[in-house]
Amino acid sequence: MLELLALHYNYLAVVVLMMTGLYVVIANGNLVKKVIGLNIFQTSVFILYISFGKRLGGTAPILSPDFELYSNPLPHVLILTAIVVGVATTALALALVIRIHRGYGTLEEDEIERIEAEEQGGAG
Amino acid sequence: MEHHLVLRVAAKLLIPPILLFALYVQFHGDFGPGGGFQAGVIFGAGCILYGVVFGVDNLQRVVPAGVVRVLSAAGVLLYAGVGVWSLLSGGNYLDYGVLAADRVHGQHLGIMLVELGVGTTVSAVMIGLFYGFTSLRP
Amino acid sequence: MSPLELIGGIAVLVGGLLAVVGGIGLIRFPDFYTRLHAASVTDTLATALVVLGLALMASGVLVVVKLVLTLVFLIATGPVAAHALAKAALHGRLQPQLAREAEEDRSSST
Amino acid sequence: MVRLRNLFAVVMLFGIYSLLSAALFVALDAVDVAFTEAAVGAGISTILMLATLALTNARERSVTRRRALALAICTVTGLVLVSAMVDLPVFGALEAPAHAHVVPRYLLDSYREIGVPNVVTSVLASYRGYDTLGEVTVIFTAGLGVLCVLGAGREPPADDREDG
Amino acid sequence: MSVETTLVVALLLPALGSIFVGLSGWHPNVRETVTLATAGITLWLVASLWPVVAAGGRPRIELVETLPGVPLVLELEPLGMLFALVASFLWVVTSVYAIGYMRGHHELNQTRFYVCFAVSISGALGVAMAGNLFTLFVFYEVLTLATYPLVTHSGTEEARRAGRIYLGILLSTSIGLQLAAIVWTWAIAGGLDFTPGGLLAGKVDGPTAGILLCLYVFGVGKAAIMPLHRWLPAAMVAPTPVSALLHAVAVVKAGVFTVLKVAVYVFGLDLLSELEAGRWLAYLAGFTIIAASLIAMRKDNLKARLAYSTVSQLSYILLGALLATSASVAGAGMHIVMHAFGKITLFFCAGAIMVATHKTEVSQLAGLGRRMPITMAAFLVGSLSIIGLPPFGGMWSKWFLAAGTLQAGEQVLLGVLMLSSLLNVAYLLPIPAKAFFGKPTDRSDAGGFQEAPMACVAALVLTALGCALLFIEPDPFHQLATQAIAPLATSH
Amino acid sequence: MLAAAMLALLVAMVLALVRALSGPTVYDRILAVNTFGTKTVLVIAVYNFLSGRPDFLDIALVYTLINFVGTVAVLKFFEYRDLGAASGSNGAEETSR
Amino acid sequence: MPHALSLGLVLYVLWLLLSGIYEAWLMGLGALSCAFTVWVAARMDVVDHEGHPIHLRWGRLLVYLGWLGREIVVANIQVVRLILSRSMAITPTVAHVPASQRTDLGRVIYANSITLTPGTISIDVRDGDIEVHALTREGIEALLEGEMDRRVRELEGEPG
Amino acid sequence: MSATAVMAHLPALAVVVPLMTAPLTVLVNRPALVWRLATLSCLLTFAVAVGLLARVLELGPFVYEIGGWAAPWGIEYRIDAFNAYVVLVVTGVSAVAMPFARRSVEREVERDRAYLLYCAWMLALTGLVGIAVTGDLFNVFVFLEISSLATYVLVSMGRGRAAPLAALRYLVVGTVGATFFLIGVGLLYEMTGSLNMADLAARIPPIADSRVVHAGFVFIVLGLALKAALFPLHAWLPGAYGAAPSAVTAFLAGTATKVAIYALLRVVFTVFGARFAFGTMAFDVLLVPLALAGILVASAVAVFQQDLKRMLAYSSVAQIGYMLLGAGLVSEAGLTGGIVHMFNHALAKTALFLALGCIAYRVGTVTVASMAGLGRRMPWTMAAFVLGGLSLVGVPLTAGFVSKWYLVQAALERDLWWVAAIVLFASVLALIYTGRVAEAAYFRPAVPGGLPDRAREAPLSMLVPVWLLVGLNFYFGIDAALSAGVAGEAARGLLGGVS
Ligand code: NA
Ligand code: NA
Repeated sequence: MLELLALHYNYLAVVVLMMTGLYVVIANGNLVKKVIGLNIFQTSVFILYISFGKRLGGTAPILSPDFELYSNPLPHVLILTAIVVGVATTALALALVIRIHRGYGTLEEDEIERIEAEEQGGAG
Repeated sequence: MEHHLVLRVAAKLLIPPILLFALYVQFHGDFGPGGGFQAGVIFGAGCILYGVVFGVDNLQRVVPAGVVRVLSAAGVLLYAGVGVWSLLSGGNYLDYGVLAADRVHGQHLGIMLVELGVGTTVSAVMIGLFYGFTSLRP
Repeated sequence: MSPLELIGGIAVLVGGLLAVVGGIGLIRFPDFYTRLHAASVTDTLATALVVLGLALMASGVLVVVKLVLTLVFLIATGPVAAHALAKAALHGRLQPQLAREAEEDRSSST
Repeated sequence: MVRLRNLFAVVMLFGIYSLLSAALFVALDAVDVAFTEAAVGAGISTILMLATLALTNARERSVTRRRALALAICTVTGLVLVSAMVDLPVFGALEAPAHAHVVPRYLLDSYREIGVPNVVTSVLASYRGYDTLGEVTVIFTAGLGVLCVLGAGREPPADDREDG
Repeated sequence: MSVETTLVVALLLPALGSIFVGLSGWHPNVRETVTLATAGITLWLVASLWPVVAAGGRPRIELVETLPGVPLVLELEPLGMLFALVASFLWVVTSVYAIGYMRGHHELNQTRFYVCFAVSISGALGVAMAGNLFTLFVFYEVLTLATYPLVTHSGTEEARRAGRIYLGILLSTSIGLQLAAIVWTWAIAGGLDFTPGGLLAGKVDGPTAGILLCLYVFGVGKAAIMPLHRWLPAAMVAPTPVSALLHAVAVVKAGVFTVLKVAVYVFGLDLLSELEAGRWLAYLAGFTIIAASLIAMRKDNLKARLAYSTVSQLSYILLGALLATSASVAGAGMHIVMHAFGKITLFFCAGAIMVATHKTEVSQLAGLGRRMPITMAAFLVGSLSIIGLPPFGGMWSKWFLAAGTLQAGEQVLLGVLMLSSLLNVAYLLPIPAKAFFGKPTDRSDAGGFQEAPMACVAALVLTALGCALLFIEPDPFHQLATQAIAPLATSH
Repeated sequence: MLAAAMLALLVAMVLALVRALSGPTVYDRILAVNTFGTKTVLVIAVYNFLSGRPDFLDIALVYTLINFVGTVAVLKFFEYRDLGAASGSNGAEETSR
Repeated sequence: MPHALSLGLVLYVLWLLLSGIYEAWLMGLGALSCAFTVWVAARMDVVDHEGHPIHLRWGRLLVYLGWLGREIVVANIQVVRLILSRSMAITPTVAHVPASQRTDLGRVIYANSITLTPGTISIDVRDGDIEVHALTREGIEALLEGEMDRRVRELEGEPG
Repeated sequence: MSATAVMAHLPALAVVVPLMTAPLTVLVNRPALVWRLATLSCLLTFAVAVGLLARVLELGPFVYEIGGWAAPWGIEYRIDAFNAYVVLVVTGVSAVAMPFARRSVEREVERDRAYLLYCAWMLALTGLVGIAVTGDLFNVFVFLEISSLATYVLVSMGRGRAAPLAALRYLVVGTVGATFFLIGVGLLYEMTGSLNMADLAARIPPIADSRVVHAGFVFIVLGLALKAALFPLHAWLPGAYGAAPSAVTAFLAGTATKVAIYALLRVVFTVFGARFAFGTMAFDVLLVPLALAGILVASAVAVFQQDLKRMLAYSSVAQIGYMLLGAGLVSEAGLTGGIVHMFNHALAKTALFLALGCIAYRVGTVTVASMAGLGRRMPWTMAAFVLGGLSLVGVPLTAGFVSKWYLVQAALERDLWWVAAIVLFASVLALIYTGRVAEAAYFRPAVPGGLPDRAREAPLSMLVPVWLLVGLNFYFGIDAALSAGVAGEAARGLLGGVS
């Protein structure tokens, strides 16, 4: 069991990070923190991928006559794309957060929900 | 940061090398780490540094918002256009091999062009993001 | 290991240790302004030792050039950041804790 | 992280997290990724978050909601992943299936086929160039979206209009 | 025009006519002329098919294959012929009546009324001519949807509520139960064609067939078996021509016709008569007959009383279908016609009274016989026909139904029929009796002869005469009804 | 030796992290993050040598740069609460004369 | 214009140092890149005597850097001692130090030099004087002796 | 290029045409011109989609290698009946809704932002088509994100402060979903070394008992189910649909979730295979009850909505249940029903949302109360709404009936009579919520002063698309040979694995 843990320790750390991010996304009432949680969640996935690509004793996949063994470049390529997607999402999310703050005067989800409920109560 | 003498001078000194470094990263992605995306971010960061130190109005004078918009579109068009070019040259979409007589040469050319497209769009969008996020007043 | 490499290695190690000392200062010093001084230990000598040490160990000219560039950049930006930070803190009305006599000096001079 | 009250502190810590993961990427041989994560995570993202805090003069009450639901979801998801770990190839294994298929061609033939030493660049721009086209489009979309949500920037001073 | 083309044209003509009716909405005279002309031509086309069917012809045409193996098919067989004849004939009469009624009553949205009415007729004819269950279902729904605006016509809160009940019961039963039954049938039999002798015959065992039968009977909400009858009394808020359409021309008749069709062509009488479920459903029909009659007796509102009467009478037909004997089926088929003529007469009369005097309650009618003698006489005729007394057509269908109960050995149900006739007498005859012999409650009734508009009176006289004529000449309809089960006889 | 140096740098990073977490003022945090960044640069530089591929120093360079831009942005945030605030002059002329 | 030319040249040298690949097309790209950078920098108005100080006396600058390096090492040792000493005998002090440089650039160099030597940090720069925070009173006293101030003043050439 | 060459490159063109239009719209930047450009591009893309479907039906499935690199090294497009069908639906809806959008957008979006809407629309279309045609799992992620980001932008362009909020909520859920998908793809990659769907399909069976593959399945399915708004993961949808501009809602309702469902089915049936998904993982045990619960709950909630956009949005959640129910029944009839319902629901829901767009254009609000008397003021619009509603209910001779027929048949084939009962019962709920509108419009008198004076019939450029769709609802209800035929072909393809 210990050996198993030792061999997979890195993955365990990734999972903990991942779930921390996800927890913040779901449970935190502050919109900025939600976005940050989302980022942590995504970044942990990046780490997972890059860990998959690592070969012990290997080196960065930039070909050179001095090296024989390279780590797997494909996860790197994929994660490059994913990082870009991540920052695009973050930018848009934060922009929306600003707009929401302009509209509701708060970044706390429970307050926003209260305002929404009042609006609907007033309309109905 | 008008009274920030040190910062102002430091920014003036640092910005040109930062921009050049971005271009270096743009064109050396084939040989080492880096490429269009990273270059675009660095170039954008250089401009953002300018915007932070000298104010976004000054940055807008250098890179007007309209130019940012056009460039961000132009990069995508360049990338996709390379694909169309390879279509017209008789290959599949984005098959750079047909862009030159020699397939490897064609690949080089294609990669350089698409990376340029990436760099253009990314740097423009980075600046555009800065404009967007500073366009409202607190 | 060539003597050059040995010297380089020692320099890097000393730099690393200096960085630790700077870190300790960062923890030990009583207020923000004094911690700035601790941090500048890392910014200056530790950085220089590590980078120059590495330069001594480097094999190619290109590597040395890049190391020097890195050092120049670090040296150029470090104090600017530190200065700006201190200025911002002052601007933000963060009062430094001063030694008693010095405090009196200050209050009398202004 | 969750408990920290001060939003600004959270943003700074997020910057550290990005820097750390970027350093980790270097250690895992993903230099291109590290390059990008440093520029994006520690740079652009942090700046954007600061800008957001600036515009929302954020003071938070940090109410945690749906705690049980969140815990349940995270626990279950985490357990699924942890249970899968047992069957994952050992970290860094040379002969993991992921290294045996598809990638060998990139490492062995890409220099002959494309002539670029950085395999990541070969794959990114040519073998999987289509993904990258999508990636540029994503960035373009984000720029467009922010333009749309927040506007194109402050009006330049009137006397400088002829520049634009 | 070939026979098949005639079939299609007869089906589509009312729908096409509805377009012209809609377009001519600004000119009431043109609109009503178009309506009448369409009705007349449709009747003529349908009638022209009668000899073909009577001679054993089964004109059939496949319109389109909607789903693989599920085409839209028209096929005219004797039961369908019978229903089509009734519907197209009564449409002419109702149109005449409606012109008088709607103008006399100053109704709004008359164009919408005529358009929907015409579409409803197309729906009813489609039901009559359907060559398979799918086609029948399609037109059944067309009929439902086209009549909804008619029920809700006035737009008052009460009317909208009625509309909701109407659509709710009819659509939920048809989509929820009938459609399920159809898909299930398709899964079992591999097709949906109406087959002489029964589509399911020999392909399905007892319990499954029992469930299917329940799905069909309860899935046809238009047949108004209890407890699915609620929509019918609710729909009384609609204008009288609509009530005629619902109770006589199309809607409820489409319902019982569907059950009859399913009994004869999907289950087949052999299979059906063996089903335990069939017997229980027949008892439920018997219960409905009695219960609805009892409710009718306690209704003072004339149209409500007639509505419960319809609920009761419909179950006669269901009973006939479910008993699945040759006599009961013939009786059921004939009762479609007989009840149609009787009930339409009664509704025409109720509407005429309303137009002329704005009276709606039975208790207000005392002494009205002197003021509206023609109307009240027609009412008497209709009542007698519904009760099943000679010399009116209703007698024949009841006769065959009674014979059917005996054939099936269900003496209890015979008793039900007898009791029901007594109850009919009890709730129908007091009305003309009161009108002719009662003392007027208010002075205006004593003011001499004052009938409803000419068109109304003409229509109700016509249908009353029809009731009488059907007593003298029931044969054509009897023949059609027996022809439907004739192949069964020959195959044995 | 390099490994030992790297270990030392990592220890220094941890110390900076402690300061970043404990604050107490925002300026302490910024200082800690900035120092942390500098050490990251050094760690990467050393790691490049350790792994035998010193030609990836570009990454260290990028770090330095981004660290600087980030810090300046943070400071601007604290002085103005507005990253895009207009500043007076760009040229040195009027202040120097 | 001379600033621009000179900047372009410096940048191109930087490019060549960074690149390490001396093929015609990459060197051409380098030239284009430098030209582009100079153009952008010119638009930004950062190409002037501050942004690109060609007027400084570069020989003296090298001498100065050597002197400064020595100062930094010495100061570092002092601060390290303070950090590691058990008593941590610090006497934080804030004082205004006169700055005799003629230009902003000169003052900036002086201020940065102060910051670079551990133990002292410039916290505000104004005409003629710099506010300094020092870890110990001795640090301030050393600055007040004015050697660094003089050395920096000597670096300044004529502003162009 | 010759005609045959164009035919050969059709798969690429399906994505490239809208993709290149998007930046062009930004360059053009004049509202009228931008709209024309976008419309032209939508029509062109639709033509390409028709060509693709024709080619598939004629030649069978085929492959297009992007960049000339063969899979699994490069990214390939793999076109078969299923995705050609989905592309047809997506591009078709876009081609109908875009002409509609001009007037609607003029009223609902500021003039200087209109070009951004068209640009984001083209990007969303790019992403959706890209997801549908690609044969590479990671490429799905990339195009999923393109479409998602563009969609967030589109939603945020709605009026009022609720729009950015809805967009952000959608964004959070969508990003979590996409990241789950990414985790799943990563796990699969680690076990197989491949990202190509066909390649994966061949490589998964030998390692099908690995828990990594199981976890990969769970994450991919969960991620896509979030995007597809499978009950109970649907919470984002009503807000997003309700807040977006009318034309956008119509476009999204007809396309977005359907493509997510496409991706889900593609992964479940083609990559993992029915045996693994429904045998080893017992996916149907979860899917069928959730689909049914979604059908019932969402329909019931729709009944109580006052805002018609939200009502139709909840209805969409229910309809998604139908589509996934078909998949969960794992039979040819079931899959055919699910797939053909993608088509039919696109026809019906787009028509309904477009009709709502007409009402929003003239009346401003789209609540049940504001419908009173509208049957007279906007007869064509309301008639279209009612007829579209009939298709939603599943009345025979409408397209909606065809789907229900197959679904009920599939349920009965497996003796799941209660499933059939729920499917049919939900139709009654649909009847209630659409009937409410019809009743208000036709039989409730207009409140004096309740309707604005401009509440007259919508302009022709808006009515024509609506009625085109209504007409198609009936056409494909009367003759479902094409729609159901291709769906059946697609279903057989899915059940037969990779063809
Ligand atoms: Na690269
Ligand atoms: Na210092």
